[in-house]
Amino acid sequence: MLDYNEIKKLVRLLENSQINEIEINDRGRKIRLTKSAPGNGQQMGMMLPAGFYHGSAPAAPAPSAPEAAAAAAPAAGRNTRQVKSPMVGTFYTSPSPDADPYVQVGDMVHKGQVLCIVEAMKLMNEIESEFAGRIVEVLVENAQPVEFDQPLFTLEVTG
Amino acid sequence: MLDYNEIKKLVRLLENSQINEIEINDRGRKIRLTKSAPGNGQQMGMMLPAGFYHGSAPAAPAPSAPEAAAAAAPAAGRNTRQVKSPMVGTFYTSPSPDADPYVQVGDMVHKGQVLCIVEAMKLMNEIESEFAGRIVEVLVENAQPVEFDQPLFTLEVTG
Amino acid sequence: MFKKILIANRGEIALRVIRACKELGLPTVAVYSTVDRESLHVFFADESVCIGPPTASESYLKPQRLIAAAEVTGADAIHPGYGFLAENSDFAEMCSMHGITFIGPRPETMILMGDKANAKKTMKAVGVPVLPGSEGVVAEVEEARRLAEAIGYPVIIKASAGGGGRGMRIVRSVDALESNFEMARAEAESSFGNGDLYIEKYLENPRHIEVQLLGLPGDQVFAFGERDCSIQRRHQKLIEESPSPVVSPALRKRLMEAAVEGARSVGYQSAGTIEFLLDSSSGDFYFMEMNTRIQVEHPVTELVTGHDLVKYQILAAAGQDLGLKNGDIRLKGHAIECRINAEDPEKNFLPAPGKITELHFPGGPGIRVDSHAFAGYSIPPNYDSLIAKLLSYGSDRSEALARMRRALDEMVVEGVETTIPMHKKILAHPEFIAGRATTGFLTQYMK
Amino acid sequence: MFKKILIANRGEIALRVIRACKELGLPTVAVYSTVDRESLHVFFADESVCIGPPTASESYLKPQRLIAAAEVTGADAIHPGYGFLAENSDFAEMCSMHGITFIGPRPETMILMGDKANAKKTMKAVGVPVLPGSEGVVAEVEEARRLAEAIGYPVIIKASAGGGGRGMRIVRSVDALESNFEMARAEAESSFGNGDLYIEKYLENPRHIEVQLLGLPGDQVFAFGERDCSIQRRHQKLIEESPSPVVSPALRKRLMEAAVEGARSVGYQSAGTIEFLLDSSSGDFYFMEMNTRIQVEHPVTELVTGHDLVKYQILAAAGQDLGLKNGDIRLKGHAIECRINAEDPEKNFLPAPGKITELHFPGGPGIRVDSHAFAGYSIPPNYDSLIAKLLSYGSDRSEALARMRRALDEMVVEGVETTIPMHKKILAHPEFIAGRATTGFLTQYMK
Repeated sequence: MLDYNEIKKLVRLLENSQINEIEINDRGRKIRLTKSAPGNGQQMGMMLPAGFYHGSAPAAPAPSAPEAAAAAAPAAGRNTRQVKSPMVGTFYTSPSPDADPYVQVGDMVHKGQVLCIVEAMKLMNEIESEFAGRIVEVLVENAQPVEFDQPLFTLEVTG
Repeated sequence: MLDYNEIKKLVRLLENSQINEIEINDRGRKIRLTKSAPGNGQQMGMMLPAGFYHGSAPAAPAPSAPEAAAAAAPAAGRNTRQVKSPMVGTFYTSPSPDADPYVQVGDMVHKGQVLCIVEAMKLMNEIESEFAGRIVEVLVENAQPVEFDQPLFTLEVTG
Repeated sequence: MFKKILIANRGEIALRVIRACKELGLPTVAVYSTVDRESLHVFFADESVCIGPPTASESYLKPQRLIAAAEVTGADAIHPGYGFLAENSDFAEMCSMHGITFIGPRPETMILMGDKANAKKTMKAVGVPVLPGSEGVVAEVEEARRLAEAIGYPVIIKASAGGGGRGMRIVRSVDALESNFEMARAEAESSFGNGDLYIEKYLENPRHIEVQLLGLPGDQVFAFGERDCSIQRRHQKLIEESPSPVVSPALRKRLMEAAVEGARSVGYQSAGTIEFLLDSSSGDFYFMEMNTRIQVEHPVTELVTGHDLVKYQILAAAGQDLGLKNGDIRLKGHAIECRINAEDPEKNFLPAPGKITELHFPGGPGIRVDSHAFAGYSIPPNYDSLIAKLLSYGSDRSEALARMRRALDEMVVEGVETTIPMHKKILAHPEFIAGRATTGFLTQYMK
Repeated sequence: MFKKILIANRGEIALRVIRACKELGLPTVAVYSTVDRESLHVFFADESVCIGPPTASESYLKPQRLIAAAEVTGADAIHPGYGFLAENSDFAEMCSMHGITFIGPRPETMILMGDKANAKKTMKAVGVPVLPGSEGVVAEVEEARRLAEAIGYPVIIKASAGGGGRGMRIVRSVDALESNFEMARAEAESSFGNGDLYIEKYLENPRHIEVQLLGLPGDQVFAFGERDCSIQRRHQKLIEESPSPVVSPALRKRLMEAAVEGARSVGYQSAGTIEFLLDSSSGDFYFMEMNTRIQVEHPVTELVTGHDLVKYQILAAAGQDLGLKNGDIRLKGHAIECRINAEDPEKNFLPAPGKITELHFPGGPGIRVDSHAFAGYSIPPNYDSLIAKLLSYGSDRSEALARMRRALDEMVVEGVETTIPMHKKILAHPEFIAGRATTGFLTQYMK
């Protein structure tokens, strides 16, 4: 009935709409999707009564699929894009514990500018911005693990 | 996708329509339903590529569920009703092998008239018509096994 | 060998018998009520016959219709499964009158063991321990006192006409006997209009231990170890395991000997079970009743012994020599069964019929699933609520429990409420894990 | 014991390892490529980490990403499953450099056995029979003649640079040697620009027999009986069984001794398999190769021995004493595995990725299903086509086959084509039923 793909369709529908919430009640199955208010950093949540996509999967301490999928949605507003992690590792906002963060919300960045570090296997990998714009949101906290393809920053693209 | 209930809906749809065949091709799944021409005694058949409702159930030599369901459809025309078997047993059109059949197609019968015998456990059970009318079709051949609820005759109800 | 077997049942046990027949190369006939038309047992059988409306009394409980179905399909044997007509001696006799083999014990045995008082008397006569108590009504307190002294405290005073706990008193010492006797009589009078009382030994939280038996021609009776079915809710078994965590090899030997002796004394044929109440502190056990059929929980025994009990039933009924020797039956490892019922533990275990919208069975090592359910199956409200038997097997009890836990985590049933959450709670409970759960477990710990 | 285990794999084997960990009470980390986000191994693990895009070389085959995933989740051991990095000694070494236990043999053993020529030489040195043949290139017909005489006909002439059957000639007698030698050389020249040839003993339709091994500290190597994997299509196993219908107790003893000696000589640790070709007419067998990992078909052995090989791998890697004694390993009954692949036998076994719209697993006695599939699961086109391992166990081969047949009948997979119809054909074939099927079976009989 409500399989993952159908839920995904609903997520997309909600993403591409001006509304904030969809709630469906279908013969004992319930799903509620909520979109956060623009820019407040909250994430979309999913609720399923049971089954593979929630009930039988214990909450993953590491970033889990639904969270990642949810975070992949634009935080709202037009012309925003995300910078995603190209690898598994640990996210650092600054080159060293004492240093200032590379970037903060509100900063203008140019294409190729270093935004953060992802450390994997003791190697510090500088992550550069793929486009010019303004930092709208930093999606991961300092020193947290990140997985492949996990969104790290939301940028409002300029020009 | 095409679950049993949906197929059932299609069967009912076809039953209550003037058309004879429905064929659906849906992303690799195929279903074809054929209705017999009015009154020629053929039964509706179902074709499904695989799955519980056909593929994994070997064709039952005894009257099988789909056949019974199919026979339950009116043979066409208005005002027809069916006389069904109230028990499991063997259907006989006449009281003894040498005797004439109780009724034949075209005969007018009154309510309570004996139409046939269903033998179960060596007992001959006379089956009476529940209503007055004309025999339109004899649905089972002489000396064949019948199951509970299996249609035996189609009558055109008079009055 | 039989030409064709009709299975006079539905649900998972019908499927179980069909599986055995298929593996033996025997053609099968399924019967079904109109509401069971879409059932797996109908799809998996070679032939099927609709025998009546949903009401069991007009279909699965109607001997005539089953015999007629066997006659029109040419089936020469009927397997009754459990429930419905499985312990109906009239049906067994009717089969034999129509030249059809009833796969089960002889009708005489069914009659004898079907009467609880007669069964108890028969067992007592051959030395199988029965719960000590009065032979009939106890009229006077003085007689009650003498009996209680002989039986040993605690005893239970019960109303002959009783039920539902009324007119029932547990007495733990002689001081409390007289007052309780009088109170019980008053309660019995007012509740049932009949003050007759009787006395029996009272077991505090006994274990329910049963012995799987198979009777073969020539007075051979084989015992296939015990099952511990102490986890019950209102006398409905929920979890069964083998071996029992409280049965030592010495106790097992005594249990098997008593059960074999009891079954042999009545010339028992086919598969059957003798149920005992076990006082696990003293190791004393008492005959409760005999089930003259295959039981829901038989797979537990199949897993630990490696023997296929349903095939044995069929082969023995067909007069085949199973070539069984007593040394062939050994318990190895540990097995446990959780009954997955469509019922809502939150609503006092109310059966919850409905449509199963999604279904995923667990798999991997040591897991067996016996189920007639599938995604899209509608559980009719007319019959019992069992939708799957989930079994795990391990080299020891701790492995079997660990497997069951992860299997319960893997299992997905959507559309209806089930007993899965309750099983998870039981399997996580220290008392159950320690093997200390008695028949009082659910009321004591699972409020 | 390990704190947490990362499973560097996907599909059914990832699930198999997670099940073992859950039963041992060990927390698990699943890794997945973006296309596997909705997989069961991700849902059943305690944690999960996305490690890359669908392309295996950028995800499951990328050692750095797996090590990084272990580091961010705090996993102190990695189980590699089979395939992907399971036989990659560099990965094993990288694990140890990062303080992570690689659950498998030592890297040196992987390197040694990974080189087929070295492996053969090593085995030959300790007396394990290898296929007789030239040590290297055979330059002259005369040398070929001498070798063939010594080996015994038939022999096979192969191009050193060869492959795909070109430059390959089977020679059954000395008369045909010279002409075939020259033809093979010409074919090799024209096909590969290199006329180098070598000679080996040719076995007509051998059986593929493999021995399951477990190496433990202190040079202890245990053999868990053999598996017969003769039913293959282009060297892809399709059906495996244990015991082999052609291996007598005496031959089994010789096979086990050879395998144990071979594994012990290289100080083998963890689970592994030595594969032999068996000439079932003579009873001669020859070392083919060693697989230094758990294999797809390991459950067949688990069913007949009652031992959990994946748990043993984990426990042994953690330095736990398994308390195994040689007498503990006995084969009982018979097990068979059918690999259910999403491929179309009508279209030359082309993998058939797609969405499984309906799925129903068989159940009942003696059935085990190892599968990561579920109704609604989309099989990605990026990896192998195995969607389920269907296993049956019976008290003997005939019962195991009967169970498998009825289980294949019960199994429903809709939305994709599978190998189920082909398995049904094989299980109905008189040659297979008689236990006479060799590696040539599919080409001979299943055209």
